[in-house]
Amino acid sequence: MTLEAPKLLTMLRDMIMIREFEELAMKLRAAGKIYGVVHPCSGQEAVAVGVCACLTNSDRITSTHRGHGHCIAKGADIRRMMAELFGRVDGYCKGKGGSMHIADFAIGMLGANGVVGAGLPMAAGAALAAQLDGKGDVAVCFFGDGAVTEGEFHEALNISAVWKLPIVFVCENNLYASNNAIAVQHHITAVAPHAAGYGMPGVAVDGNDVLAVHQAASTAVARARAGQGPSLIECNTYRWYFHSMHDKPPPETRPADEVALWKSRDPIPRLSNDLMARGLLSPAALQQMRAQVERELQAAVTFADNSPFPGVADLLTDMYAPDAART
Amino acid sequence: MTLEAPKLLTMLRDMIMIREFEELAMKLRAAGKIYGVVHPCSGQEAVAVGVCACLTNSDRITSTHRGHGHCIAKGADIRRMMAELFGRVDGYCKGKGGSMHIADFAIGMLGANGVVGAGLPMAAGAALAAQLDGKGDVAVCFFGDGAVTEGEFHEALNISAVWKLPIVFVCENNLYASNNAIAVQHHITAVAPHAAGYGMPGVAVDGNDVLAVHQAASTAVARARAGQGPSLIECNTYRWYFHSMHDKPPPETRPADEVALWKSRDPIPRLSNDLMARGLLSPAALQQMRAQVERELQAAVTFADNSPFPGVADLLTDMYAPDAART
Amino acid sequence: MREISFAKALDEAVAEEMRRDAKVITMGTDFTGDPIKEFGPDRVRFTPISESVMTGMGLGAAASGYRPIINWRSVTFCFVAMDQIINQASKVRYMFGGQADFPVTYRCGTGSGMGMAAQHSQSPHSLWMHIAGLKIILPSTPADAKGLLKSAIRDNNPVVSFECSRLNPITGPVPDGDHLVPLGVAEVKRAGTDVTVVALGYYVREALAVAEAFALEGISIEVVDPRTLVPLDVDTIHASVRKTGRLVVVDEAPPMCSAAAEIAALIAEDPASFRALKGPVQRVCAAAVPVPYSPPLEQASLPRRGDIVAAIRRVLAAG
Amino acid sequence: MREISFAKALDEAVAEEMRRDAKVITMGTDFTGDPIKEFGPDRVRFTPISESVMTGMGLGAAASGYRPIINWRSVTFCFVAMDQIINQASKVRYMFGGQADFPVTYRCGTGSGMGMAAQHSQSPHSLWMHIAGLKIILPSTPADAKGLLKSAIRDNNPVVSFECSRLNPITGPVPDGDHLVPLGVAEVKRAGTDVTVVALGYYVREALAVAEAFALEGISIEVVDPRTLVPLDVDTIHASVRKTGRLVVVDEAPPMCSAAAEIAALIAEDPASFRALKGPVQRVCAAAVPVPYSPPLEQASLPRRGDIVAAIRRVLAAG
Ligand SMILES: Cc1ncc(C[n+]2csc(CCOP(=O)(O)OP(=O)(O)O)c2C)c(N)n1
Ligand SMILES: Cc1ncc(C[n+]2csc(CCOP(=O)(O)OP(=O)(O)O)c2C)c(N)n1
Ligand SMILES: [Mg+2]
Ligand SMILES: [Mg+2]
Repeated sequence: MTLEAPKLLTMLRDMIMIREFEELAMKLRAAGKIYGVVHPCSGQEAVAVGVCACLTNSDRITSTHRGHGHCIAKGADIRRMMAELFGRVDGYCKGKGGSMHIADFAIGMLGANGVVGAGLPMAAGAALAAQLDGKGDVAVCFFGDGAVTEGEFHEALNISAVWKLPIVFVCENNLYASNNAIAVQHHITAVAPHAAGYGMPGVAVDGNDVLAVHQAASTAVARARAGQGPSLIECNTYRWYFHSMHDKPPPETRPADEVALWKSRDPIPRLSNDLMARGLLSPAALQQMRAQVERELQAAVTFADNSPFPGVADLLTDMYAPDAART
Repeated sequence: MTLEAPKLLTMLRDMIMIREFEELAMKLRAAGKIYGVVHPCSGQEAVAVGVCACLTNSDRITSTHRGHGHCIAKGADIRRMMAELFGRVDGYCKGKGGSMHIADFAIGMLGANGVVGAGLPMAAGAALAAQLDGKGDVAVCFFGDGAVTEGEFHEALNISAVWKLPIVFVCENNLYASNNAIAVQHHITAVAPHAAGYGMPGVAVDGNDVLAVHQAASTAVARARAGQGPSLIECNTYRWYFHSMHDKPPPETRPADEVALWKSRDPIPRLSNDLMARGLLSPAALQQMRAQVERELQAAVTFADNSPFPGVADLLTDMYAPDAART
Repeated sequence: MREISFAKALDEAVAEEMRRDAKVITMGTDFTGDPIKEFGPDRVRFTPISESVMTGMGLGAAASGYRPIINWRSVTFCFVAMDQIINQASKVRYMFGGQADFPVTYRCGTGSGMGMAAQHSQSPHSLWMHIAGLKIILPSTPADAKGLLKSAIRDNNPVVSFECSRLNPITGPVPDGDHLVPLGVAEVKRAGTDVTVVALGYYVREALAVAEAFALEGISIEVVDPRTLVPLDVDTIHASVRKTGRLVVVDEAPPMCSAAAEIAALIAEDPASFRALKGPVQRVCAAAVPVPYSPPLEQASLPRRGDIVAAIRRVLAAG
Repeated sequence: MREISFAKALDEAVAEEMRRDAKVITMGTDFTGDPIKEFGPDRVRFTPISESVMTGMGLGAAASGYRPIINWRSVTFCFVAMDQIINQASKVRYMFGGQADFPVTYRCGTGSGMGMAAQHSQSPHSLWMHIAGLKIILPSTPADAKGLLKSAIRDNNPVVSFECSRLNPITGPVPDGDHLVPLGVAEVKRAGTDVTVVALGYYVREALAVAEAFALEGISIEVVDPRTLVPLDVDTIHASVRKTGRLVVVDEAPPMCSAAAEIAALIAEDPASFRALKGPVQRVCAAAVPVPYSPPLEQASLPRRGDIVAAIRRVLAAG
């Protein structure tokens, strides 16, 4: 599959944006501008971007606790994301959700989720809606290798296979679930083989190669759009940092050489070098792209900082949909 | 594997007992001696008997809503079973449990269960105990094809594989879950292939051939006893009657030729004819065996009938273990 | 007026709403009636035995423009789906800042009294009441069953419908046409002046029977049926207790942290209602045990008419 | 006496019981401290993220001679395991006629106040109280945490231990040696004569601070900490209210069908306690919303000292 240059540049820009957003979020969490817990996805950018590059706003995704990248790749406004992390009224959830519950329903991003595996059923529901709508839309759900050990993963795969739902299951296999290496969770550490039990295609791809991810996702999405049912894609990747942080980053517990190896497989230079080699990107253009990302992030912080905290009077709003009955 | 004649005759007798117990239970339910709901396992006797013939009293099993056969095959006292169905104090659960909650912990029967899939985690816990005990005991859990679509099935297979637990997962694939044919539940209607995702052996056997079941179970149990971990056995079988009955049997909804075909595969004559062909059983001995089963069942009914109903004063007993702390 | 059964009233509610709005779909491992005949397999979905994914799919489809009715059948089976209920359904609207509505209805059969033993005889509506974010209905008559379920399906929030299985065969008058009962409005099922009995589900009938008997003695019992548990029509309960000064609450669940506890607490904490009380309130609940199988024990575990009578006599004696 | 943190007290309880009895094992996706070092990987099991199977395995292993401690970590995660809790753990002993004991302890962190948002800020102990068959502890101090958890591990029944995360860093005196606190015994954390405040978990501290302030005004507040929610030490609560005639209940959960509702109902239905009441009881609970993320909203959703003070003033004013 050959992608047009503008698309490739957008993918590069999105990966850079995710990386820089996460670097900034960690700093802002340490600085006390963000509260609670932050799970950065640095290093895994190629999965979100490679997959979401196949989607439109009428396709829907669900995400995980490590969800900032999925939001950005799906096209969310980083200003409203940042305001949400700051707990402000202009955040996506008016400050009620925070990092683990960012969502933008208008662009088909049905939410991050603090419960491992919990997004899969919701994505299957969105896929059912897409099937009933019959317009060729699809649903995608992102989840980690850890989610495969929750029953909801299997229930979602099974019903999607039986009903031929237009859905793509995207596993971000980053070799760890919190501090547990993958062998604590799995006897067979590959996830793709589970697809066979449900009679759906299951492939593993290099999750740090955005073009490989995009290729696999395109095949699966096309299949789904054509009414041929679900697919499972296992993207092998790695998170650069800790599982999560509160006010300070916890110490690294994984082997140093493992971390170093995976950092050497950084998906961003991999794409940018490729684009340069193909003459689609110059060092100056990359420089400019990075500067633009930087400016946007600064603007997002300013936006968030200028947004007020919700007032106590808003404690009970948003609980129930106001109009009790449709006519 | 060659089984000794006494063992084969016991297996035949157990299958006949299960069949006759179920025929009687249906009558007694219709007559109002049994309450609530009864799920007969007639037709599936070979699975319970073939598997339990590999087990001792220190091996533990968990069962399903369709659990009478598992109880009998594990060696439960049919008098106390009948008394339980009658809701009497001499029943296994003093009348508190009924058909869906028969158990005999003394012989390693950890209970029938009214929730599809719920017995699997408990069996895995018994397997963990056996592993820690290190005496070569195993756990077996019986479940239906329907349970495979519950997440607990997968969680139990996964943790058993990761921990190499001494457990055998026995699926009674009877092609239906309540009134739904198997294709409503599964895209791939075979269950054994799921084993591959967990790196454990998964085999399918003719579940109406008690010797085939016994053979497969022996291999799996030996493997578990030797510390080599879990196995999955799919036994293809069929229930002769309805899913469940209250005061009267519901109408048959399955195709008549399908029912007839499976009835022609009755596991009981299959074994008895085989034994006769091998000169291990005479028609007279079979007659005698059937008469003995009949007498035992009549005695069980008498026992149950003579047992009193629990008194209202017993409403709160058995709630909590009396000794709050061990020393 | 037509007399139809509670079960048929519920079936009619679903069928009418499916006719009215093509976005209404329904999912479950089985259905009463034969909805697939009228509405086809796209909108009436037989599911695998996977309540957790079913429950979450309800939310996902609701957020994507549909109005799913998820039928758990027995309430027993929804406990495998509690993550989707407690962590998701009850929280999604609020925690996403009201970005989307989730018009999904969860239906389940509840209750005991039919020899179904511990797991299949549960009445856990109080659990759900504690979880902020779900609406809850618990009808006691065919008319309420139909009218409340129709309102639930039209409501733009997750609503849980608890449908007492013992009521299924019971018949009663149901108005013709588009019969709706609004959520959040209690009904005084019998007016009275001496004692307020707030009864839930199946026990509304029992309370009415007891009230009838007391009437012969010249004692006037008011029977209040909340019908909706969330939002609870607190005003109607307060008004009744302020009038009678005596309160008995009857429910099929164990007492601890129950709807009956809540109603007692509401009265005990409200100055006007508290002042009106002539004596202690009384709860008539199930025994705090898993429901036993054996009929004599099962009956003993349930609130009996005699228990209601005794509680009423106690509140009458107290002042 | 040694001063140790609440978190360390809990770790000590587990370690001491594991030392004491080789049948005690523990399972979870992670552990505080480093128990695997002392007890080895056979008895300290890192699990996959499969709370449902973990929870059921606790029952299976318990019925087979072990005493498992299942650590769900956050209470959020156990909702995927509710079938094993509600349909199995709470019912297995009774429905099997007492054939077997199930000595299993389920531990979880609860509570809000740390910017963790709706899913990770829950205090759902009241749900479990409603389910007949589980014992439940909810300690408020390091000493109680240690003593109750040790008793829970030795108990031959399923016990759920709710451990308020905000208390983890808080230190307090803990007796040396084999310190046990019996299940089912409340503690009067501060004696008083004018108002009874029954407070739970984190809010025991808050109630004590408020009581201290009232003492300066010459108003004497009695603070009762139930410590065990099932079995609940009803006698101690009744005795206190019969003495003071005034009751305020403080809890971190929403009010509806809560422990606070239960305690209010207990008082409202008991003739002697009811007669002793000088005015309505008051509940000080969390707002009935999923806990919001933004700090000002999160704080507003929780009971605050000012709310406790106001409730005490209301009950004082009433009589
Ligand atoms: C049901 C449930 N159990 C436990 C947790 C705690 N938890 C949060 S993230 C996580 C690890 C998830 O691993 P994985 O799915 O591989 O995603 P990753 O963090 O690697 O992106 C765990 C155990 C949870 N959120 N939900
Ligand atoms: C969690 C759950 N969902 C639904 C049910 C209702 N139910 C009881 S048995 C049954 C069918 C089970 O099918 P299968 O596992 O194949 O066992 P079989 O009845 O065929 O022996 C269903 C749906 C249940 N008991 N538990
Ligand atoms: Mg991972
Ligand atoms: Mg079946």
